[in-house]
Formats: sequence, structure tokens, C-alpha cells
Amino acid sequence: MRISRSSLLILAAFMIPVVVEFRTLLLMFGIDVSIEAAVAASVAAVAAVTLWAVIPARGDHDGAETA
Amino acid sequence: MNVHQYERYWLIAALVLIVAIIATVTYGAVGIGIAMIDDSEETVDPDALGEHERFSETGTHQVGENEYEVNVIAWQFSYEPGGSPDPPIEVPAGSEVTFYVTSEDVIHSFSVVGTNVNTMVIPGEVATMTVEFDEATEYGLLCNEYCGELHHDMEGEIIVHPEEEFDLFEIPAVDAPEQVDAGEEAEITVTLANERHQERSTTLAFEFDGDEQREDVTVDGESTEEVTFTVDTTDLEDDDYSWSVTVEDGMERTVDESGQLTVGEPEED
Amino acid sequence: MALEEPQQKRQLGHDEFDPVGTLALIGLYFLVLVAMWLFMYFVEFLGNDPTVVGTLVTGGAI
Amino acid sequence: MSTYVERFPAEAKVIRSAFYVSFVSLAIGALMGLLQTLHRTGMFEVFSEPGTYYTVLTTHGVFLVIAFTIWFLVGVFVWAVTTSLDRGVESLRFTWSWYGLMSLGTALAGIAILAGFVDDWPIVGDVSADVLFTFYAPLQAHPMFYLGLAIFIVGTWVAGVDWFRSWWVWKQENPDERIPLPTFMVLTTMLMWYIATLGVAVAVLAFLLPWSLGLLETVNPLLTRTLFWFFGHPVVYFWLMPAYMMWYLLLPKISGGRLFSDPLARVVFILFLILSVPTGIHHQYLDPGISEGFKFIAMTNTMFLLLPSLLTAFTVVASMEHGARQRGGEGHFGWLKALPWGNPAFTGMALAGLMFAAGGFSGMINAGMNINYLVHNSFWVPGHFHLTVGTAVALTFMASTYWFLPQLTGRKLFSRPLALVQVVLWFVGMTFMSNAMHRAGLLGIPRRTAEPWYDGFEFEAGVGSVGELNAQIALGGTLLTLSVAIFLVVVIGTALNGKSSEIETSVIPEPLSGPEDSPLVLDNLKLWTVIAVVLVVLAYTLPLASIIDRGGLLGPGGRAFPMSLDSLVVLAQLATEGALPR
Repeated sequence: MRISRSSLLILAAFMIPVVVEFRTLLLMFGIDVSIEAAVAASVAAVAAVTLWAVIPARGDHDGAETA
Repeated sequence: MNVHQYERYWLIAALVLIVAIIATVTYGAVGIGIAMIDDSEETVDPDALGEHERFSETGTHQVGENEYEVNVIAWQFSYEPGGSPDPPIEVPAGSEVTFYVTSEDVIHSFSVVGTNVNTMVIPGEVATMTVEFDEATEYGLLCNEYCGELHHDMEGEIIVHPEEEFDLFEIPAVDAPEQVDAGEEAEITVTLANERHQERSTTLAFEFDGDEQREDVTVDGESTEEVTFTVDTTDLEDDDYSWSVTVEDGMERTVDESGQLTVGEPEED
Repeated sequence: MALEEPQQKRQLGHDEFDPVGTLALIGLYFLVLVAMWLFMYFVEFLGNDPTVVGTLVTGGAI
Repeated sequence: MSTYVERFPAEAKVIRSAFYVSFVSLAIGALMGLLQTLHRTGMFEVFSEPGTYYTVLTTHGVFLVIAFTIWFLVGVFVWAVTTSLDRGVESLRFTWSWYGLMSLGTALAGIAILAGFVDDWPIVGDVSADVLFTFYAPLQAHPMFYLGLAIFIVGTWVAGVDWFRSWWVWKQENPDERIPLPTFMVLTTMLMWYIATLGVAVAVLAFLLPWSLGLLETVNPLLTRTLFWFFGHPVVYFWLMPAYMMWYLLLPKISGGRLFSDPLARVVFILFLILSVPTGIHHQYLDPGISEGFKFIAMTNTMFLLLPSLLTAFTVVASMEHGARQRGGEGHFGWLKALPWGNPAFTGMALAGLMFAAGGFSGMINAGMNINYLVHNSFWVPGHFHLTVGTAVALTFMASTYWFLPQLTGRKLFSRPLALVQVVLWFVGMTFMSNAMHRAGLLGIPRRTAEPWYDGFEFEAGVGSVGELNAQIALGGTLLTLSVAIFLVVVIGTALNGKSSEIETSVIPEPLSGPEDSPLVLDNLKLWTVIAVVLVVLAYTLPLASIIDRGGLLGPGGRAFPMSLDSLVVLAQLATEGALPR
């Protein structure tokens, strides 16, 4: 793990408002993202971050110290 | 006292923010002219609104060239006028409208949906709001202060008519005989008042025993016209007949009067 | 998860510590506040016409 | 002897007892929240008779913002005074007496509210108090509601006496010492509370209670409303100041650092003491009968009340940064990674603080005088206070419970991962719910409305749709309820856990800049109280005099509209009058 499980949880939690409000922001500029697409994007984003966290970084052995 | 340099920066930034916010609001009040609901009206007795100078005459009244006053009573759970069973509030576009709103029971609100026209309505107090309606449109009206079990059903409507289609007719009097002898003519004289300050035209529809007579009328601003409808009773049997007269002005608010005419000898009970 | 005991790596006294990260964060917050206030007042509020005006200011003339 | 329960076993029992009442109230209130969120978003028709919604709403409001918060904070205050003065309460019997008064008050008001769920009771007849948290006359509750409220508040007054008494005795023994910061915070908060509750005490005892008993025929609705807000705004600081206290005391410690500045913490609490009360009229910007000038004064005071919160933001974040840097954090933002995110007490409080930053912003909008037309009584307002009292306070209280419980019971926290999930879930749920509430409010959707859909018009969503907003609100509300359920599981699990010897010490580390750096005048509570009273007199004398002069003490209006009318009777009347189209 690059980051601790708890950090990953927090990170995922922070991404939710960002995705939700990013959709609102785009709508204000006339770009309509469907709810399905927004949900899919947030799942993809959380999955990407999880993957990044789980795959060990080369030469990084104390990355999980932050918990 | 030992305050870190950065914290001093922040203290100054915070004070600047506070002053800037107060300045924005002051600009809105003084520069743009946004007025707050205030204490300009005297208190009223919510149990005697029927005798009150203003609230005994609810509805729209013209008070100047383009100025109107709308007197509204909020009650559990509607508005008079504005909400069912009363007609909607009607005003012309391009006008300056002052709402006078009070409550006859509990605390309500008078909130025009999708606008900044919004006030609390407190029994005993009169909320006044001056609003400029530029375009002809319709607005929803709702109560956003919990006022009892059916609070969520308390709603109304404001219709802003095009200026040239807006009328304020009233029928203050109808001079009609109660009885005529069979074969005689009956004359029913309707007084039509134009409460707008401009000359307005409309049509009066008079109905008697299923027959309709229509009469186009033009009335000067703030004055009245008398229109006489004649009923020929030659072919009528002795009976009681009802009549009605209606102003056909395209407003949601119906202005009409009705009565009865007895043809022949009145029945003795 | 590990039992909590602050894994302290160094001691920072009053004079060695400059809250530069706090200043950066709160500076961002300040900018967000100002931008949002301007947006709310001038776009959301003033764009939500009609608004209650004073009869004195407009003098009844339109 | 490191945990609190070992040092003060009897006081720990008092605190635990207060916490448990608080948590029961939380459970009841949260359940009501779920029912509301599902009903008013149209997700499920929970109430076949929509009037029930308002009984539920009253329960939600009163049980959460009065019972849950105040019961928790009196517990915290006992902890703060006893640990920082390092002495137990002067008389346990006295302490339990205010506990008893508060319990009696809670029970009376609570029963009056909950009785509203049943239409008719044997012997006593109709009992209800569907008047919401604000109980605006002429809506009238059962006398038991007002009586309970009054007894509850008197209970908190007596509790304050308990803490002043401890401090007084301590002062005789330590004449030259500065008031320890935690005690200082308790005392300033209580002084603010004494001033603030005068408004509601007068409203209830002089007007509403006699009126509900039939001794008075009418009340002045604007007067009782103004007296309510005299109390109704500062009460939010009564919730918030204990949360700030947790941020000042616990956050630096758990972050592995020290409080950045003790003097500034004192300044902040003094600012709250003097500025909290003369601001209540900002809830009445749209009230007729109060002049624009008084409203402007209230706004100015309110805006300056932002200052202590903004200062707190800096001091607390700097204290956390200090901890993070001591733990090896680097960079402008990189230090954030070095914070103890795995600790639910830390994460909960940090997220609460973050959401408060957002809630602070919507509060600035609420406090703006003319912009209030845009948001007044709209869904924006509950969006705002679910970030402040509903998160800054509630989540801080829940998170600090994870630190307090082991201290108070000597038992290890039941499950740290579960606790962490709980606080994060709250953050996510509240993000969905409050965001959508704010946006729905801007469309004009009203608050406090069982079924905010209308026959004559629809709300126009500039961005997105009303349906999407409702879905977000319902989803958020459901996650929040789930979060409370997990919280209760952790609390119960901890209470049933075995004793542990691995609990960290309860000692709060010394601040970086200690009380010795602050001028002595900060500890002059008399001076600050006098200033606070003078400001209240200046802000309220003229508005109150004007209201009484205009309408009289007992009118105009204010005939009673009891909320215990049988709903069927009302419906039948309206149906026969044809007043309602539906």
C-alpha cells in the first residue's frame, strides 16, 4: 500500500463532493453530464485511486506510515 | 500579547472581508435601492380586519399613474386574494406595486416563488413591499413559514398582465326593478366603475332567462358609466326570472352582479 | 490499525514553527469566500428579480 | 492514574449519564430525520396524513438541537472544569440536582411532543406540541411543553452555578494563577448562556406558559418571536462553543502537536461572550414591525461575530499543522498527509471543521441583510444549519465521544475502523444532503414543509432538476441515519467492552503560546460580562420598546391556535368551506 487504508477512505470520501459539484459546475456552463455518467466517473475515479494505492511503489517501503 | 505574524495577516484579511460584506449590503440598500420590510405601517386588529380601512377592501387598487396597491390577508391556509377560493392577485406589467399583507390568524409568509419578493406575515403587523413588475408573466406564491397542519397546501398565484390588457372594473350599483307587470318593459341600469386611472373599454354581458345582451362600454379613468339593458316581458309567463350582468374583461377575477325579476303579480306566501 | 501514540519525529517549539501551510490553506479559503460572496450577491441575488425596492428611492417614477 | 475515570470516578458517572441521555435523544432525532427526508423529497409517502410530518419535525428539531447537544455539552463541561482545575465537583448531590432538573424538563417537553403522535389520550385528552423548535405564537403547544422547556433551562442555569462554584473555590486556593483555558471556556460560554436564555425565559414564563394555561387571552406574536430570537441565535453558540473547545483542546493533542495560541483562544471566547446575543434580529430581517435601522445594527454585530470563527480557523489549523510537522510532515500542503487520519476522533473533528468552513459561508449569506430575501425560510437554511449544528457540532460531539468514552469508562473503543467509517459516512451523507438543500433553497423550495409540491406552479431548476436534488437529499439523509446507527453500535459496543489498560493519557499538552503571553484583562470575567450586557441593552432596548409601543405587551392579535386540534376536524371544516382545491 502506498497510503494507509484510512487515508484511502478519506481520499475517496473527498472525491465524492468533488465529482458531484463538478457536474453542477459543468451544467452552469451548459455541459450536461447525465447522472449515470457522473456515477460512472466517480466509481472510475475511486477505482483508479484505489488501484494506485494498492499497487506498491518501487523503492518505497514506508509509504504507509501516515496512519 | 504574542500573536504570530501570519495570524496578524489573517486577522486583517478577516476584518477586510467583514467590512467588504457590510459594504456590499449597504451598496444594495443605498445604491440599488433594495428596501427592507420595516415598521412603516400601524398595527391592526387581526380579529377586525373586515372593518379595517385597508383590509376591508382586499385586492388590487390603482393609486397613481403606474402605481398600484394590493391588500392581501393571509389565513390558514390560503391568501385573500391570491389563493383558492379567491382569485389570483392580478397586476399590470410595467407598474410599481406595493403589497400590504397581514394575517388574520397565525404567522405566515408571503413568498413569490423564484423572486426576491418575500416577507413574513405576522398577525397584528402589516408587511409592505414595493415591487416593480416589468414583464407580463405568472408567479407562484407560497407560505414558507410553518402555520399549521396544512401549511404545505398554502399557495397562490400572481398574474402580471400586459399593461394594455389590465382592467380594474367594478359594479358598484345596479338599479333594477324587483317586479314588473306582464307585458311591460323592465329597465336594468348597471353602474360600471373603472377604477384604473386610464380610460378603459370592456363588454358587459347581460343575461336574462337564457338570452344574452352584450354592450361595449368605454369608461373614463376613475369614473363610472351607466348602461341600461331593457327586458321585454311581452312573451313571458308570470314567474320569477333571474338575471346577471358580467364584466368581460379577460381578468381572472370575475366582476358580476345578479338578481331576480318577478313578472306578473308577486306570489303571496 | 495501529494503536495510537503520536509518532513524533521532532519537537517544534514556538519559535521554530511557522504555520506556512495554514496560511496557504486559509488564503485559499479567503479567495473562495470572496468569489462565492460576489457570485451569490451579484449573480444569484440581483439576478433573481423582481426585488423589493423603496418607494422613496424610485420616487414612484418608472 | 491516567484516565479520567480513575481520577474522578463519581464525576465520570455524571458525564456518562449525561452522554447517554444525549445519545438516546440523538437516536430518536435521527430516526425522525430519516422519515422527514424520505417524505418531503417524495421518495416514500411515509405519512398518510401529512400533518404528522410536523410532529416528526418538532421531535427532530427539539430532540437534536436541545436535548442531544445540551446534554452532551454539560457532560463535556463537567470534564473540562474538573480536569483543568484538577478537583472534583464541590458537591455531588448538587451536581445530581441539576442533572435531575434537566431530566425532568426533558421528559416533560419530550412527552408533550411525542404525545402528538396519538390523537386522543385517556383522561388528559389531546396533548401535543407541533409547534416546531421555534414555537412561534399564536401556534400553541400544550402547557407541559413550555413547562418542560423552562425547567430544562433552569437546570442548565444550576449546572452553571456548579462550575462557577468550583472555579471560585479553586481561585481562593490559587489566587495568582490564570484561569485554566478549559475552565475559562466553560465560564465564558455559561455567561453567554445566562444572558441569552433571559429572552426565552421571559417569553415562556411571562407570556407563553400563562397563555397556554388560559390565564392570558392573547400574546404579542412579534414580541414573543423577538424574545425567542434573542435566545435563538446565541443558542447556536451554546452548541458551537463546546465544539470549538474540542477543537482547541483535543485536535492539537490528537494531531500530535500543541495548541498554537492560548491567548487567542481566550480572545475568541470573549468575542463570543460579548457579540453572540445582540444579533438575534438577523433572523427577523423579513419581519414587519421592526425598522430597517435595527436590522442593519443586527447585521453589523453579526458580521463581526464572524471574526472569532475566522480566528479559530487559523489557530486550530495551525495547531494541527504543528502536530503534523512534529510527525514529519513537510511542504505547503504535504503536511496534511502526516495527520492521524486513521484516528476516528481526529478525522471526525477535522471533517467537521472542514464542513463548518462551508457552513460559515452560507451563514454569511444568511447574515446579509437584503440578500436575505433570496434565502429566507427556504431550504437553503436547513442546508446551512445541517453544516453548522448538524455537522460542526454533531460530528465533533460524535468524534470526541470516541476519545471520551475510553476516558469515562476505562474500556477500549469498540471498533476503530467502524468508528472511522462512521465519521466519513457522515461527511459523505452531509455533502449530498446539504449541498442539494442549499441549491433547492435557491430555487425557492421552502423549508419546514411536508409536501413542497404545489398545484399552481413548479420550481424551475436552472441547473439540474428538482428530482435530482430530491434524490441527493434522500440519499444523503439515509447515509446520515446509517452513520448515526453505526455510532450507536460503537457506543454500545464500547460500553460492553472489557476494561483496558492501554488507554492514552487524558493530559492536554501545554499550548505553544501559553496564558502567560496573554494580558491579565482577558481573565476579567466581570468586565466582559458588563460589556456583553451593555451591548445587549444597546441592541435590544429600542427594538423591544418599539414592538411593545406599537402592539402592546399582549397584542395585537395572538389569539391561541392550539396545535392539538383534531386534524380531521380541520380537514372537514376546510372541505366544507371549499377552501382547498385538493
